[in-house]
Amino acid sequence: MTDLSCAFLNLHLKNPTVLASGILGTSPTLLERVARAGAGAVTSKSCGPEPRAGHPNPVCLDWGGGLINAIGLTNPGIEEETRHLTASAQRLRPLGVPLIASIFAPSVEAFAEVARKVSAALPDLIEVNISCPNVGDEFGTPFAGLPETAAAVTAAVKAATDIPISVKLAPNVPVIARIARAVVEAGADAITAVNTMPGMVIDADAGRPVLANKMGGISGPALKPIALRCVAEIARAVKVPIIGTGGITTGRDAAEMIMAGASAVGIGSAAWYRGPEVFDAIVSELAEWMQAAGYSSIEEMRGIAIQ
Amino acid sequence: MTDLSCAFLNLHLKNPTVLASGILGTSPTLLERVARAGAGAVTSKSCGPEPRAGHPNPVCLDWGGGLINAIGLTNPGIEEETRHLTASAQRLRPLGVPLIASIFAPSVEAFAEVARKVSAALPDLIEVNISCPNVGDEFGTPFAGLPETAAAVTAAVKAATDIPISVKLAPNVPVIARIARAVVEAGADAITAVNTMPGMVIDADAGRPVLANKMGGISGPALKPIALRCVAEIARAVKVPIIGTGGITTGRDAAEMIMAGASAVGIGSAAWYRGPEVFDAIVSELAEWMQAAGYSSIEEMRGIAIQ
Amino acid sequence: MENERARSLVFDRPLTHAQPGQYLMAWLPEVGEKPFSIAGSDPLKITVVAVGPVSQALCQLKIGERVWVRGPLGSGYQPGGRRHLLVGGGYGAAPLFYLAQTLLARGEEVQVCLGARGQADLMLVSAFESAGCRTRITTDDGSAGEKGLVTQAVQAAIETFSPDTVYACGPVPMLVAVARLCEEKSINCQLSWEALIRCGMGLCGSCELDPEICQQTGVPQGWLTCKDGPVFQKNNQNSLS
Amino acid sequence: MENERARSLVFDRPLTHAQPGQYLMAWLPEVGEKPFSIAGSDPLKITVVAVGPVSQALCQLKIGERVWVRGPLGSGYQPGGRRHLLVGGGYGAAPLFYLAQTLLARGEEVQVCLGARGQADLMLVSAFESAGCRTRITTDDGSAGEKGLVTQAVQAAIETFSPDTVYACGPVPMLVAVARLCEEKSINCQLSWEALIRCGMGLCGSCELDPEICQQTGVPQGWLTCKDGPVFQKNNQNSLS
Ligand SMILES: Cc1cc2nc3c(=O)[nH]c(=O)nc-3n(C[C@H](O)[C@H](O)[C@H](O)COP(=O)(O)OP(=O)(O)OC[C@H]3O[C@@H](n4cnc5c(N)ncnc54)[C@H](O)[C@@H]3O)c2cc1C
Ligand SMILES: Cc1cc2nc3c(=O)[nH]c(=O)nc-3n(C[C@H](O)[C@H](O)[C@H](O)COP(=O)(O)OP(=O)(O)OC[C@H]3O[C@@H](n4cnc5c(N)ncnc54)[C@H](O)[C@@H]3O)c2cc1C
Ligand SMILES: Cc1cc2nc3c(=O)[nH]c(=O)nc-3n(C[C@H](O)[C@H](O)[C@H](O)COP(=O)(O)O)c2cc1C
Ligand SMILES: Cc1cc2nc3c(=O)[nH]c(=O)nc-3n(C[C@H](O)[C@H](O)[C@H](O)COP(=O)(O)O)c2cc1C
Ligand code: FES
Ligand code: FES
Repeated sequence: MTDLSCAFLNLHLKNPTVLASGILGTSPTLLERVARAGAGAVTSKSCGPEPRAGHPNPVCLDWGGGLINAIGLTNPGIEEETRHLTASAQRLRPLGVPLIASIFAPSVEAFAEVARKVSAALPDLIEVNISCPNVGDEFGTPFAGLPETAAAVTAAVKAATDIPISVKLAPNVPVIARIARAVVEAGADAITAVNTMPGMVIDADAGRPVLANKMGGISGPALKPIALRCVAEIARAVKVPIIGTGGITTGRDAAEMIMAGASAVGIGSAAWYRGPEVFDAIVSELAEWMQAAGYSSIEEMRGIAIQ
Repeated sequence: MTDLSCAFLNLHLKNPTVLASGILGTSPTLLERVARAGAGAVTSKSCGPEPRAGHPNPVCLDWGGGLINAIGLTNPGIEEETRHLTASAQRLRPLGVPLIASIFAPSVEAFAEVARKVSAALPDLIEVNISCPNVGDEFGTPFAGLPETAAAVTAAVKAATDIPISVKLAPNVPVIARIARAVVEAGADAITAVNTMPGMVIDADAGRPVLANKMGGISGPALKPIALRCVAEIARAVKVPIIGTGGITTGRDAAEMIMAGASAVGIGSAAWYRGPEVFDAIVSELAEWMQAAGYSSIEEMRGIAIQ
Repeated sequence: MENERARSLVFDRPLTHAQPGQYLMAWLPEVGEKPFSIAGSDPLKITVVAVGPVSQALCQLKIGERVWVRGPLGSGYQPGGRRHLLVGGGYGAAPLFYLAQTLLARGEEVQVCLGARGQADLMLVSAFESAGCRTRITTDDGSAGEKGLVTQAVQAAIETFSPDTVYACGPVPMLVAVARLCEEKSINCQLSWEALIRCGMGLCGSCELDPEICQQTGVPQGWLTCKDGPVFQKNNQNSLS
Repeated sequence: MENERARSLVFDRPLTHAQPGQYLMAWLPEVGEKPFSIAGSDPLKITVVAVGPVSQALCQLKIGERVWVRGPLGSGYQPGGRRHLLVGGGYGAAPLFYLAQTLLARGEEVQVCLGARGQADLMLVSAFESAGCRTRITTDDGSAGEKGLVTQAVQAAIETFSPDTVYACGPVPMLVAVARLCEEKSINCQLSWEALIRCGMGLCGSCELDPEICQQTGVPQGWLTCKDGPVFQKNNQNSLS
């Protein structure tokens, strides 16, 4: 039998699928639903220091080749979120599905503070979303945009918690391997790659961008080749495990991501294309595909496309 | 009647479509063919200091959401190319179609040298392709990846020629407005945005990347929202005209690009989707769409989505 | 004009495959995007109550002006049996009228209970009546029909009409009350929920039905109004659980 | 085995809509990707002459091993008239045999001229003959058929068979000679060109037919073998120009 279970740091995953942050990770009940739908691990929606309502509608659309969203990091603030995550961890533990808590903040210090607070919920991993703009930078350059800022956030978060951390990188950088090396040197235990690619969808008849926020993040099928390349570059540059994320919609996509060097596979937009129950579907497609192709474990496939 | 003619710097274009570099721009006969097919201006394939054969096959494929290519900057070297471009300029002049000569080089000095040489062919504009890796950088960071290197190339090219220059930017940067500002301050007369987005397509059955070069550049529909966002950001940051390029396949796409702030519209991959005669088709679709929507000139539409 | 604050927008094209109970997202550039129940599919129709920015802007559109829509989204009503009781509060009358038309066209029996704060908020009463539905009205202030909550009328209708299925669309407290009534009487019901719909794509989690309400009404935990709903089907007969 | 250096690969599935004269790109991971003429569409078939890395690797495949293909690409032959003369050099025999099968199935008349360096390089001779085509052979060294160039045989066939259309596939000098002959005799011809195909998508410009050759043979300037071709149709009768 094909064995889909895999180790990720000190965690045991039933299968390599991971619910990506920002998709259905807003409450204990939704995290539990996704866990029951077959995810190997689940990530909560990114939470920052203060409550945020997010952007007005439209916040998301399917433009044909993928999705674009600008939800605007809606979150209840880290105090309330920590209570939600405590409840979530309790619901997930009996299911054997690890909880990954995603955090963001507008400054290095605030990142440390949020990490310290969220640790009280005892998530299995903290995901550090550094794609948010650095409010201290005159251009609002995302922390993920430069090795220095990415490393600074990583080091600060690492010092603030004993829970392992995965740093989530952005695809819109000239050399992602360089950012990966910087965060690993600063203490990242793992890397999540990638976040959405900034984009804009314009409606010609309206003469306007469709999202209320004008710009948004591209995800789904259009992101897949970008994400595969990022993961391949990172896997060649560093040794930490990678949650490969971007455009994974089928079991075959998941196989490609693992071949690019990922240890686990993040899944977000596929919940739109195939519904929230997509995890079970991807997992069984992956198992069938591996069986037919003669692979007996995830480890056997990992990174073979970049050797 | 809808008037599609437009000014681009000191040039007069019959319509805003521009053949993008690397597509069909390898010979005087092909450049003429595209001009006769209706392009408002044509760009030659990027040429560097030395002849290059390019990468072995596979060099390009359609992965469903767009294309990916790693042709490998095949070119005959700048001496031979200058002869080709001289012949091309002669063929294009009677057609009223400006010639844009694209150049690249592995160092700032070599950029200046190539620009100086190509100027002998008297192209109407020199496009400076700075997406090639900087061989002097330990990570091979593309010149387009940092404001400093982008500006250095721009200043060197500007000093080497009297012909106006457009600097071609890459989409994989954290804040493209910052790069745009740097190249304009260094003397860029115009900006071409964007080049392809680095990606990788893996074939699960083969367990390998499909391109012989493994990584390649994403173009076509998947690039469109990324390119629109880049052009919008640049148009807000600088005043120079922009050749908006990426995923434009229809007249309506062209309208969206102009609404994002482009003065002209680069077209490449559409020659695969709709054949080399796509220029005439896009031009007449654009004219019809503008007529129906009540726009009487390109200028009237330009930038309205970012106001 | 359906009443003083409501207006039906009829589009110049159909939205094929749209079922009663499904919704669409209507966008007006610079104004916003909100969900609206489909009140007719060929031609596409929505009925809008002017309460805030988007709904007011929609109600002020002139004929020929453009509305951008994406849909149909979500899951609609799945008619069951041959005797149908429809219960509407507020704009809920709009999708129910579309449902009534569909059911009447099949030659089945339809009764309707409509509730509102006052007469001015009542919608589509004469439309239901002239279509041939027995219609019961309640208003909070007694300005039309019986004074009181629509659930009173529902209770009466259940006794006299003995419906096979109850279909409800309206404010959450009304739906909770209808759910409870139907459970007591062992009648299947289909409830169309309202929630803050943002993505409308089952991604952002914004429209999750409150876990408390889920518990009270038998909706599964983690239920997404935009994607699993807006209609929830509750089987109170032949239930195996 | 078609001859000592050639092999036909038959795939386990059809490539529907593939026309004689069209090609596909065949990829072997780690080895490379090259264009091959479609030699049969149902099941898909290609005939490969082992000359270099890709063609040798293809010829060495075992039954059941995988070849990745994209296609059909380019434009194929467009049969015209009822008397068809097929002229092949080297691997050119493969697409022509597929064309011959199609034409014979229509009950039309087919003659074939095949040229090669020597007997070992000749392909599909008996296949054409047993299919019922009159076949003329030439070899450079005289080891089979007449000694000389295939164009001699073509000249003779034109005189005796008076074809409506000539179809050719083979090396460039052969095509140039055939084009010239057909122009002299005012016979329509369809020439399948060979060029360095890289993208196979009409983008990279690599496969542009040499402008000199274009001038000599009436192919328009800037002609792309991969997309406009590989087959070029030259109308030497009823031409308006
Ligand atoms: C599945 C679904 C279907 C819907 N179908 C319809 C429909 O067919 N027709 C329709 O008119 N609306 C419908 N709505 C409600 C609609 O989506 C908007 O919420 C409503 O139009 C208000 O939006 P707004 O931007 O105009 O005002 P907002 O600024 O969102 O609201 C203005 C004020 O009105 C209050 N309010 C919001 N909705 C209502 C209401 N229904 N009654 C009374 N007060 C309200 C708000 O709390 C706020 O105080 C539906 C909602 C959902 C979730
Ligand atoms: C439209 C088109 C259709 C084609 N169809 C077929 C086909 O059906 N069957 C087929 O076998 N090939 C066909 N070819 C040729 C094929 O694409 C390759 O060029 C050939 O297989 C050699 O590739 P390689 O990688 O094996 O060797 P390469 O390294 O490319 O070539 C090895 C050596 O052989 C020489 N060479 C290349 N091709 C030939 C040739 N045809 N005859 C003699 N020497 C040659 C080269 O110049 C080189 O010196 C076609 C080419 C085109 C453009
Ligand atoms: C609606 C939506 C909301 C998202 N919110 C977040 C978020 O809060 N934090 C984060 O790190 N990533 C967020 N993402 C990015 C995803 O986690 C993921 O990196 C990206 O969507 C690519 O994966 P996919 O193609 O499988 O969706 C969001 C994506 C979507 C579509
Ligand atoms: C096959 C191919 C080759 C290309 N070669 C070059 C090149 O030599 N120089 C360059 O600046 N851009 C090159 N590009 C990028 C295009 O000029 C253009 O920026 C990109 O393809 C996006 O536009 P599109 O989506 O319309 O193709 C190439 C693109 C393709 C598809
Ligand atoms: S509105 Fe986003 S999940 Fe329902
Ligand atoms: S092979 Fe690239 S254009 Fe023909």
